[in-house]
Amino acid sequence: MAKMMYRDAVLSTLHEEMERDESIVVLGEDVVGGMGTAGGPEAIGGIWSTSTGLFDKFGANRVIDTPISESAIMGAAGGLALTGKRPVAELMFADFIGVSLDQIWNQIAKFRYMFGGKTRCPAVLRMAYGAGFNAAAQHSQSVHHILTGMPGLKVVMPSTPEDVKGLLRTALRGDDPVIFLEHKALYAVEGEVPDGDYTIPFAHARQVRSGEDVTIIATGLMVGIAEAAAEELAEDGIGCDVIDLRTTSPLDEEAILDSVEVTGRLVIVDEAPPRCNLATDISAIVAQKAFASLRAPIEMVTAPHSPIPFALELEQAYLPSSDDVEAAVRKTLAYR
Amino acid sequence: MAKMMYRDAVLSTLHEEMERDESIVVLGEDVVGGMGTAGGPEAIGGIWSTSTGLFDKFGANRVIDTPISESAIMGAAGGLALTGKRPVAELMFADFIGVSLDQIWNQIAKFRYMFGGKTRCPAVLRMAYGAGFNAAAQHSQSVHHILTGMPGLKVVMPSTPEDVKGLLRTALRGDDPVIFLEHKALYAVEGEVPDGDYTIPFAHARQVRSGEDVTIIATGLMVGIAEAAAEELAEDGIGCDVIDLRTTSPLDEEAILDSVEVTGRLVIVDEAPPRCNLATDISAIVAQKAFASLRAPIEMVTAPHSPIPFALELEQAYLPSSDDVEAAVRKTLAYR
Amino acid sequence: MQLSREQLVQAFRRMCTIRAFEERLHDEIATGEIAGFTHLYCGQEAVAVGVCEHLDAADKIVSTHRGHGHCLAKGCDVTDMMKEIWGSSEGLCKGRGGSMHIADADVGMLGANGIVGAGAPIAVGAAMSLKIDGEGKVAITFSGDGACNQGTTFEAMNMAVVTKAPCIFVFENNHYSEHTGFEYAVGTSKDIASRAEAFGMKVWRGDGCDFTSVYETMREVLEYVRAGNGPAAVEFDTERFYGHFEGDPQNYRGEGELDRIRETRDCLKIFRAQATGAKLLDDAELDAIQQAAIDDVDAAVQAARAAPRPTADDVTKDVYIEY
Amino acid sequence: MQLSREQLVQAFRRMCTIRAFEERLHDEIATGEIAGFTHLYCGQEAVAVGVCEHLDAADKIVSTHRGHGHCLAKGCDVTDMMKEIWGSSEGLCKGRGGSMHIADADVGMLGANGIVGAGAPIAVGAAMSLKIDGEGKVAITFSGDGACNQGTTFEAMNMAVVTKAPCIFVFENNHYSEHTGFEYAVGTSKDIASRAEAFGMKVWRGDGCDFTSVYETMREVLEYVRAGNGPAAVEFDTERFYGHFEGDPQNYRGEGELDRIRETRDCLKIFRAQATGAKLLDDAELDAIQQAAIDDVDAAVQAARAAPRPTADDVTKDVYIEY
Ligand SMILES: Cc1ncc(C[n+]2csc(CCOP(=O)(O)OP(=O)(O)O)c2C)c(N)n1
Ligand SMILES: Cc1ncc(C[n+]2csc(CCOP(=O)(O)OP(=O)(O)O)c2C)c(N)n1
Ligand SMILES: [Mg+2]
Ligand SMILES: [Mg+2]
Repeated sequence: MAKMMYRDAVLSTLHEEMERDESIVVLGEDVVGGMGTAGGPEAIGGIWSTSTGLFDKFGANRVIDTPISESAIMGAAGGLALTGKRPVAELMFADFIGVSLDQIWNQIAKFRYMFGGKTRCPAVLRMAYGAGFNAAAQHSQSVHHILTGMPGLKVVMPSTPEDVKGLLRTALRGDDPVIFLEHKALYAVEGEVPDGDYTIPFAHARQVRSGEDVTIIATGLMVGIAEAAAEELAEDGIGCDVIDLRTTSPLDEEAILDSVEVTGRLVIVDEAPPRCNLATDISAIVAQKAFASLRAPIEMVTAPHSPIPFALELEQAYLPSSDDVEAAVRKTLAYR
Repeated sequence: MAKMMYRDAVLSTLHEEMERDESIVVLGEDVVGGMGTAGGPEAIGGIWSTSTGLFDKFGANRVIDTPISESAIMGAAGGLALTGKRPVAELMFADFIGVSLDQIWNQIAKFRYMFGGKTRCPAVLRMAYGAGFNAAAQHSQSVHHILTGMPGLKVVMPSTPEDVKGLLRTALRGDDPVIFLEHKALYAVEGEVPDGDYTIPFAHARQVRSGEDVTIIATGLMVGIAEAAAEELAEDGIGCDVIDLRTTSPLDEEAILDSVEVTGRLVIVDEAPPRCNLATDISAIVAQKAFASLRAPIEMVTAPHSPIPFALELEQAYLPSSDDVEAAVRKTLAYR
Repeated sequence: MQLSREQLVQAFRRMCTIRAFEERLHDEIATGEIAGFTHLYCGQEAVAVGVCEHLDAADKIVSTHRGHGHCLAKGCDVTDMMKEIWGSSEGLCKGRGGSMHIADADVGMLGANGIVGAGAPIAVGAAMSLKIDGEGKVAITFSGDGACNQGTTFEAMNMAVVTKAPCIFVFENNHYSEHTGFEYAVGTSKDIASRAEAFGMKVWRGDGCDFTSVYETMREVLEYVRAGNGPAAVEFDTERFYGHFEGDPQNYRGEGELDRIRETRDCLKIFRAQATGAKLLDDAELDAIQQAAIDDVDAAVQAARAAPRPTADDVTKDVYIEY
Repeated sequence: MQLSREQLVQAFRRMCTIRAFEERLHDEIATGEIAGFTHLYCGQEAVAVGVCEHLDAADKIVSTHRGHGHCLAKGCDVTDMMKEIWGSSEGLCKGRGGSMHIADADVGMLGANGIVGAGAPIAVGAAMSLKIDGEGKVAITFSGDGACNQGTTFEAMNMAVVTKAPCIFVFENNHYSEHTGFEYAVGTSKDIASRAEAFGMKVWRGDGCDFTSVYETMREVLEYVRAGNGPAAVEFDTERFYGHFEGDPQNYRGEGELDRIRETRDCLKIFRAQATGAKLLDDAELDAIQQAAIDDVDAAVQAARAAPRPTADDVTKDVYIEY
């Protein structure tokens, strides 16, 4: 066991896996940093410090700094993956799927299917997502729901350094395209990370906390919010079963349904706006498959149906809070 | 009343509204057709015949044929709308949001909000969507769920020529950005269209057929599928309340909740793949707001979690059918 | 013509196969037997073949919506392709891809593509991969004159230059993108190669209706790129004999335009004139090759008609390797 | 320098306001009072002012993530901007936009933009609009050397050429995109203007640290575009005095590079030398202008600090006009 920041869990896993597997190639904007400057390569790493030292260790062929051309970055990842490499392509902000979605959605996600199952496309697309930095409407978004809806992609949302390492290893050793969503507000969070070469399989949710009164489902930054609410509620003797999905596609339906079978009450926390998001998705699965267990309306705690505002007070009001979760839990418990 | 094809309802509305309102500008690939050729402008219209004659009538300033540059088309729509025009920009296939999403999602949808409410952006973005033409994985998709989830956009999905006209007029006379989704497989469908300058407000669902046993909710091409199933079921004395949402954002929640309150049973039909789609969205709203009325699990009839296949048999199996809807209705009715 | 007799026969044979394939599809589509959108490559055969005759399976190509010619030139099996277009479960892509998504990684064919401009970035990635492998292999992306206006194409060119990827951008300028003329859509420069040049790439130009021009141009281009000089671009002037897709009435064409290009710009006729003029092959030999191609295609059609159909369970297969 | 005294005073004043605004933000951000990402325009003032001094409110501009200079030059109110950056509900965008999304349509400022390369297509649309209006107005888009690699920028240039839109593409080449050198990211051509030229546009080049050079170059460009000749492009060589965003340690810079550019490439110093050299303005006058700008900015900061804060209900306002 070692203490490690979430961002360092990304970085150290990349170092280890690139050493282990020659076919891994990293590309993205400023993943080297300093190219074409007096300072030279690695003068300064990417803005998230999740690729520091890779260029020096693995060289220009395997660590490729790119111009600001996200479509070409994602497309190149597709081309690398189709030809036997394992690209790890970085979108500096998940919001930039706006300028590169075609390559992710219409190309990478579909190659194997369209091509009759003859190809594999093991591209890992890392992207920093989420609010909390007052980075406003174009640098703060959650995109997991958009990508979860796209067949052919796997979507991973680690909430702890331990999960980052275990899930990133699984992503890098699998043969399907993976969207790896790193929450900006978690990068500096520290946590214990087991030693050794462990992996965490996809579609294995993590029980963050157990309880028999209400099920709370969350991902990424929202896991901590849910946990905080659960702690608060525990003081009133309310037991929350908090589940961190870890991956949204594939999904650990069993963990969700099993928990709801016990609690009969469900709160889903989603950082995305309310329409067609992951909260509605989970809600629908439960309303179909665990209907008989449900004892109260399914509550969803989400961002509002608005773009993400800049000002401190506004962003704070925008983001789901543990108070919101607490209120939702109390609401579902009050229902008879 | 006149009989008219769905595609002609689009075309005639554009002709009428452009005459009425000088600020309307049409742009897109081949919306004129024949530019830079011996045949000359309008030698041949766009592939959907939804802009024929506009160039001849309104000229090159207001009917702008563009290169194959969807980001620039959508971006130009944004720039036109910010400067007092009412652009009607066409994406030939809705699948091309892949190469233009940023301008739709991060720009057009957010201008008003980010700019503090001082601007308006009345851009109407028309796009042909949906399967049924064996056009395979990149030319057949439904994208309404993706766009419905994006705050700032309104999303319209007409299912009849009458609704095309009424809803397109509303779109063109409103001041917000509108995604206008035209189903390819409906273009040649004929229907009665009222005379006169009627409009259909957004968030006013249409009751396609009334019934008290099960609520069926659908949009676009799926409305006909739902209707066919309802007719079949009527023969067995099963009454289906079939609701065509017409717009998915804003949404006529009241119509949905009112119907479910009566029927207690709900089937939602969605042409999109199952995760984070409109079916899950409606399901979640009902599971939260009409929980007490629900007498059975909410059934969803959707495409499978796969890209859209090419072959006749595969596409047929891929698309929700009236048999699927019928089975879902019977399933929900069988539940006690 | 500096090719051996054997090479010439093979090139002509391939061009004839493409021509026969497309002509036959033109007829079959008219009868309604084939579903979906089909874009025929007739008229442009010299480009695909003149490029791909230089390649082996380790070199990669990425194609477009008008991809049959590239596929056949790169070595995709005629019958498997025909089965795919027919939507059979025995098709090259099990009936899931269809005309716009034919691919065969085994022969280095990384896919036709329904999204205009999407191929170029993929080819750059493939080229990065080949650069790592260090064996002098190249990735080639074909783009139309319309595709050259898509942002992805530009990004890809710059990215290839910056990363010195062994990528070749082959532009097939057939003067039309759908129903719009190249004269309109490609700015006032009307010059695709110059755009590529502005990214700092070395560029070539050639006559895409003349196999020799394509082949000899590509010899230089490939020498340059295989030597590790980074990417390059080539613009070939060529002609599209049929409509944008099947069903297009083509009333944007000038009077007699189609007759004229069929008469004076047919790559098969030009090849024949050169080969017979130089006394390398005679008309009878060429006729026999042409007939053999037609026969092959006919056999492929018969096979496709008889081939098994996919079933509903096939829909959800191969979405993931494991899920 | 062929401007009137009044014009010179106004131009210097605007440059000084931008400088003072950014210098002040640099200090304030260090104290942690300002949230979000802030990209300072210091060093590039001559570009924004040299361009915008030719414009009136009916001309439109579209800006970038580094937008304060363009906003101020186009006439956005200093105090309203400062309030916006502070996140006040009285800010120019009610605290919803922040540094990267400042806009004021009333003065023809169509928005800073957080997405690199997104501005160019929007400007083309605005230019189409102005072309319809037919009053000789223009739309100008500012892009960095990094943004010139984004596909949208290329698409926009071609689209402007094809539609003959009165759009001007102003490229501010400050040699860096984030931490990457222009020498690396802009291919081997290292020449942005030539790329624009390859689309068939007329292009100009100028010294972006020399107000006179910018102003006189833009006079020609605007004459050309306002006359209905279609779009144009200009590349200005310029310098960024601070890091990419506040917090950037800038260790990609060469030794003494910052000192050198501050010394020899400071547009305020260059302007001063020219104005005093030509005896158009003296040092005392210039000092007074500079001080007045600093005072104005100080007043704006005081106002921003005291300005009201938004509340939770404001979050969902202005998403739609009606819903
Ligand atoms: C992104 C995108 N935009 C538009 C289309 C529709 N479309 C298909 S082919 C085509 C024209 C392409 O022209 P060109 O690149 O010259 O190729 P050609 O058809 O001449 O071979 C268009 C507009 C598409 N498939 N993808
Ligand atoms: C689409 C997109 N990609 C990447 C970024 C992150 N980013 C913000 S500014 C910037 C560098 C821009 O460089 P340049 O265009 O030269 O402008 P400068 O910062 O020098 O003013 C990058 C990579 C972004 N905001 N948007
Ligand atoms: Mg063409
Ligand atoms: Mg720069």
